[in-house]
Amino acid sequence: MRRIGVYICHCGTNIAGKIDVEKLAEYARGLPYVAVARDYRFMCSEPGQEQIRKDIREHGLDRVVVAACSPRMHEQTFRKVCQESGINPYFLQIANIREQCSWVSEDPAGAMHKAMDLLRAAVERVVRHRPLPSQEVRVHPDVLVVGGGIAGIQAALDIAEGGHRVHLVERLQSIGGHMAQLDKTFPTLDCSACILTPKMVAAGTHPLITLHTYSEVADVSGFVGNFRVTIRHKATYVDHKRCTGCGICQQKCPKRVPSEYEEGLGLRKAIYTLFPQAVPNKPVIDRQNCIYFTKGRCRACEKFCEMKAIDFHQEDWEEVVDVGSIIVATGYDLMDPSVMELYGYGRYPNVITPLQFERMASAAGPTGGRILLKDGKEPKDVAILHCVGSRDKNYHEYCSRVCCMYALKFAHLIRERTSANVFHFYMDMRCFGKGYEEFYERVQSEGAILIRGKAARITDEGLASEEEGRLVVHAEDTLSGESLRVPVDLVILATAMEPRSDAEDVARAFRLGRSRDGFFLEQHPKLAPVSTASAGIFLAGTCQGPKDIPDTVAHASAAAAKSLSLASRGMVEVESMVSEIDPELCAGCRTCVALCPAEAIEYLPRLRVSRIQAALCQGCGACAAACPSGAAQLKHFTSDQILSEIDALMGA
Amino acid sequence: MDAQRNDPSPAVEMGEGRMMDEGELDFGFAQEVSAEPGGEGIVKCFACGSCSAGCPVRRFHPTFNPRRIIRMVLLGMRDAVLRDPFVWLCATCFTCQERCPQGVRIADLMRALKNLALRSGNMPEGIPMQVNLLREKGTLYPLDEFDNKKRTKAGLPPLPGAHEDVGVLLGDLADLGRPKEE
Amino acid sequence: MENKTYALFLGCTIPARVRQYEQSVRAVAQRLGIRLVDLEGFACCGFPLEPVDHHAALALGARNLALAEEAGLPICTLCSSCTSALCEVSRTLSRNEEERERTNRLLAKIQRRFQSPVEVRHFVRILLEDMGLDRIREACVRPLDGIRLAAHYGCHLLKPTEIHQGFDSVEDPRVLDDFIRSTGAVPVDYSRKKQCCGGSVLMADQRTALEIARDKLAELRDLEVDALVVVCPFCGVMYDSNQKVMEKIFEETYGIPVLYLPQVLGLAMGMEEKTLGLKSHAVKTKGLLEKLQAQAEG
Amino acid sequence: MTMHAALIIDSGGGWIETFRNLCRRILEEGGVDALLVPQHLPRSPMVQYTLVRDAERLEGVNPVAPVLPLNGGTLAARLTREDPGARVAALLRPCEIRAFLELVKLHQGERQRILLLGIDCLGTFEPPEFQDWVKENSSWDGEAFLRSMRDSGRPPEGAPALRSSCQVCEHPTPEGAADVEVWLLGTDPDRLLLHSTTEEGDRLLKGLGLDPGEPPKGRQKAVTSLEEQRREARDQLFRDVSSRLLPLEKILETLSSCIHCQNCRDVCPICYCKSCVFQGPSLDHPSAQYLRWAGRKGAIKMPTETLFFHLTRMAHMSTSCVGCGQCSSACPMGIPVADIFRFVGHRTQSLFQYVPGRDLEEPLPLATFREDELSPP
Repeated sequence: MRRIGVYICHCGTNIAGKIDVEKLAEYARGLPYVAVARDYRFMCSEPGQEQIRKDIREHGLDRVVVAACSPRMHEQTFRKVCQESGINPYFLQIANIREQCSWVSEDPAGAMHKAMDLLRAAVERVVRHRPLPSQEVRVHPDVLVVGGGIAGIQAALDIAEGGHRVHLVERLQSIGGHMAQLDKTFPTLDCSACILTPKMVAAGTHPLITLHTYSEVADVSGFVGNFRVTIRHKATYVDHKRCTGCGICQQKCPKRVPSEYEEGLGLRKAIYTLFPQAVPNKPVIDRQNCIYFTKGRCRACEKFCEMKAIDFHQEDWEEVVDVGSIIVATGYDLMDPSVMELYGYGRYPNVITPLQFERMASAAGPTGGRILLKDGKEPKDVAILHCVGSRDKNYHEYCSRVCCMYALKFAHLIRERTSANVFHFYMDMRCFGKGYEEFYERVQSEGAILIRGKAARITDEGLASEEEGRLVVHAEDTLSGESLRVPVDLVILATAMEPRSDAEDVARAFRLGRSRDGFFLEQHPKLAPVSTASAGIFLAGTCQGPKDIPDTVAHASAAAAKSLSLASRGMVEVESMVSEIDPELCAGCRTCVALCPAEAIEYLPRLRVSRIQAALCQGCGACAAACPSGAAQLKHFTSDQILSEIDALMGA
Repeated sequence: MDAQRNDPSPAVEMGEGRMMDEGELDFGFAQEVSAEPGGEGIVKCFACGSCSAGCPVRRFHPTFNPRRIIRMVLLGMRDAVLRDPFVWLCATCFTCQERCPQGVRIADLMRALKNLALRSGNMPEGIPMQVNLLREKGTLYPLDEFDNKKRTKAGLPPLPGAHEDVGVLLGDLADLGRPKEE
Repeated sequence: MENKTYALFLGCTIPARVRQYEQSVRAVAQRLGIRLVDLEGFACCGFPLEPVDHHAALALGARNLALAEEAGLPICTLCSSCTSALCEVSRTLSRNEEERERTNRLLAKIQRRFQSPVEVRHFVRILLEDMGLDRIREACVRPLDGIRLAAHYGCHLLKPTEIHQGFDSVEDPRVLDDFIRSTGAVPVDYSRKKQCCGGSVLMADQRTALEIARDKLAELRDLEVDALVVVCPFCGVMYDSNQKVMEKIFEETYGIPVLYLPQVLGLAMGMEEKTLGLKSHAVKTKGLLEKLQAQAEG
Repeated sequence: MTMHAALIIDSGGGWIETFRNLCRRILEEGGVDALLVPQHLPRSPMVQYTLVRDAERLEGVNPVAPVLPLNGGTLAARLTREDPGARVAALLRPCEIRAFLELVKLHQGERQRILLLGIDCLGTFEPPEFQDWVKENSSWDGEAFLRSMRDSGRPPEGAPALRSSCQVCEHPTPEGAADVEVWLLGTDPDRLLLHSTTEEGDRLLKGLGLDPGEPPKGRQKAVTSLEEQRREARDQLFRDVSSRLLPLEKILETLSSCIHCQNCRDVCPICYCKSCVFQGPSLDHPSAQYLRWAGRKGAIKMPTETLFFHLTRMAHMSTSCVGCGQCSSACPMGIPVADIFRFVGHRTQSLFQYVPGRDLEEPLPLATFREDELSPP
């Protein structure tokens, strides 16, 4: 004979405001097997928990039903209470009478009725609960970090400093990411390279960090604590073990193409490093442009390389590494503003993107840090358009968070280096970080002209001869109500940060969710901002949403802390609610094998049945749903448990 | 020849420093407008002004300003919006609507405001005549025998002068001859 | 797609006031093998009723769509406002069940019913999509070499974008310039190319409407164009019939003939002035025709 | 893919006799150790599958008797689940082959372990009706049925109607899924025509010393025309099912006569479970539960889970349903189970553009994932 204790939570007025909790407790006392039923203001509080412990002891309860909030909130809390009192933690059932009842019901009588149904179903179900063991598996101490921008570098360094090996995978031939392209950083105006390069070097030389540059993750299998990752190394056509990075090959290569790193403003060779401070500072050959690969001739690099490091026969190769956790730090793309035809990007040469401006402003960039127009002259007037593609339902609804600040930084740099007027066309000035408002005031005092209104369009239609060849920004200054046409020489579009174009594929590979804006979805927007729905996989930086550098670094360190805490504990509790297959019933059809996302099901040809490897099973239940004979069952969600719950819900 | 200008009424001349009394405002007005077809998006406006900046009427008319009209609706200035001729100034050119970052269907919204204004009797003089023509003939330019003769001369087929069934369709339209009493 | 048959939707203004447009459309269509059928019963498209009562306007538009649907024909429009009004009605009624039912209750009074979306395209779009610029170029046997023409796109040929399904770019339209180029004439780029004619404001505020129209004419006069090319009777009336009025009010002269695109095409196809109704314009086209003649001879 | 048509001229003993001889030669000279083939049982008009190893035991072979007491796809699966240790061949109808291929995909059989002879199917009768008909017509002869179907598209005068499932079957030919096809449609009635579609088939026919010949000209047309006719009948049936049987209030009525005997499941070739969930205890409710239900509704139909049973079975097998109609034939209550399942199966299969039994390379809809699945076409 079961002895069930039923505990009904008031949750302040959250539940008790709609449902008569005392009457509900009274109802519970009339249900089969119920030995005790109580209501209490806050069941999750220590006195509430203590009441359950006491009842288990004194009344010999062997099952507990808590009618309260969603099991997402406190299922773990009450399982622990059960365990501490000597009964199996899975002898608990939560009836969600808050999110699914009091909060969503308008009519108190209806809510009461529903609460009674839910409670009765929970009682019927808990009777059929079976004890499940707690299981732990070893956590592989190494960590994979995907993406070598500032987020990936920071996370890798934190983990390596914590004493664990890190595999840092970067798609390009050098780590550094977007930050390596920036000139100065707001609001302190540190030189981006000056603060980033030491970190890049530290990551490149750390004995516990293995850099996998010019590489991509080809496959991920396994689960928290035990991931197996296949890394595909793209052919560089340069033997990096022999290469000393002397640079002679780059000097001798005759082929010049627009440089991606310089955002098309400068040229690079067909054999090239990304930039002089690249880590590792070894070149790769760009097959699409190399004269040898396209025409079968040249080989200048090979001829001049004293180390004999050029290897045109190199092929892509794969490497498998085992890790305990993964940090995804794949960053963002800058939106291509040419789709917004009204701003003329691509049509007017002096309409540029922020990264183009950064390269122009950089002393190491193609103009040596001088702000110049396409014809080499200095601009007299510059317009910066805020919110290009951000806060715009036609493109991205969200605020990109960094544009206001870098726009102000641009104004500062322009005022510092030229005598140009700088016009900001903004809708709201969002300067919310530490020292940001102060920076805004500083740039205002430096003479930036602030126009509160979104630019309606940019034309090249000068009205007078002195406007010939200039650009005209049309906007309303909404604060004065005046319509403006502002002739300028250079327009910088503060374009939106958007999810990487391959975010969909990355999400699938790592089993990540994506939010409506397309960025990777964190487990909880406030309380679990680096965790994901996949245990052991964490997010760092702008792949989760637009961030500035300080926020990115903080986010990355948080992700590193998550990986470190897994690694340092060395063990992780794995799901007890796993599936199992009854070999007596299994017909060996292997439908479940094909469906299992965790690859946890193996087929045993001799016995002609399939078997679930409990350590790999994530408890998703796909096998149980697909198995027609019911041979596969998900523990704690077995057919008899669910059907009895439904029966009780439907029954009077 | 003289071209008539509909100058703004005092209600629109908010002017600097004029104090609006809360009692003059109807805070349900925005909801009422957003219930009209086309008015749905109005509450999303964040007043960036890209509508006004591109508006061709705004360039030539002293007070017409779509951003400000939206603000007036959101603020509940019902009488000022519905009694003034300015809602009729929108050219329905869709320039603003195409560019609005918030997806406010500004041209449709102006259409909805015209519908509302008309219900309280505010409309240009020509409207009742147009409605009557459509009700009686189904076309704004009914063809008579003389017209069809000219058409024939130009090598064009003659066309019917009226479409009676249109009147049946428009039977529910209020008689616009006299403004409704408030 | 080629040589389809269309129900020709003339709207209110064209048959009474802009016959030259209709003449040139029929002539060009015939030359190119586009069949245009006159459906008995097409009345007003509903656009003029939009400011009065949205639902009544829908019903009026739907009445025309129902007629075309019964005849099993797609619609060819000549007026940009008719185009956007009918497209909008078709789109609204096929997506919005409530409006469809409300409208069909009204239509039931005249034994009609809107059932499914009806294809509505402006004649220009049909020319581009069914014929293609290459076919047009081939048909232009008397190229308009050296003639400088400015395209006026107007508003409703392209906007709102969602009902025109990406016909041409709103912010950087090209289609009319492409047509002009295909006749051998020079399409003139100018800053107010996308500016509205102001016609819709005429009833509410004549002065503002004329100021909007004048703005464009003044620029075109300075650019010394030979003619302005339009595809909508509203725009045509605004720039042609009202040009003299504007000259008086603003005390300046423009002298810019206003041609409908099919007239330009017809000229390049070697058609007669009479066929194209070129003598029915308020601003005389004589100068232009003489220039054309001179070009041909010299 | 090989295309090998071979002709055997009728020796005068009739088509069936020629076929019996062929079976004998297959066992004696074709390198085949055992042949699964339908035969008249001694002292019974009924035709049943026999597994023959001795070539002398073929006297009752009749592949054209219009009756299908059970779907042989299950038998083929049973013979190939493990290595049978001998070379096995089977003569199957198209719906049986398709069922077998579904079972192969479900790993209940192995295609390489069997040589398939597929025969055109002109339709079958309900077994009891077939039995009665044969009893009444002592001179009955399978060839008369064949001739009548070929000539008029209808069974001979006095014969029962084809089973509903056969009337709407748009797959009357093996469609390349067998190794050797036995053609009946569009062929000369005095000739037995074999057509090989695989190398295995080629080997068999070559081994028997059969020479390749020209495929008959009228075949394609006859097949297309029959398929077209069947598709029309099928669409008519679907219209009928969707209006008469399937609406929510009507399906309850349609299934209300079900006595939960589960015969339909037993004969279903796709129902491959070792033990059905409906045989387990999970749907045995406490006695008091029945009374509570009856109390709430006033009265309940017993047994209770009949609708749930059918819906569950539909969920499990409708993507693989080949429409063989065995379920209807097996229902003691005359419920048109197959008509309903065929209709639902057609809908679920179209959703995944899946045709059960068409191709072993096509994965089962449930066992795979396509990004565009379930998005409207």
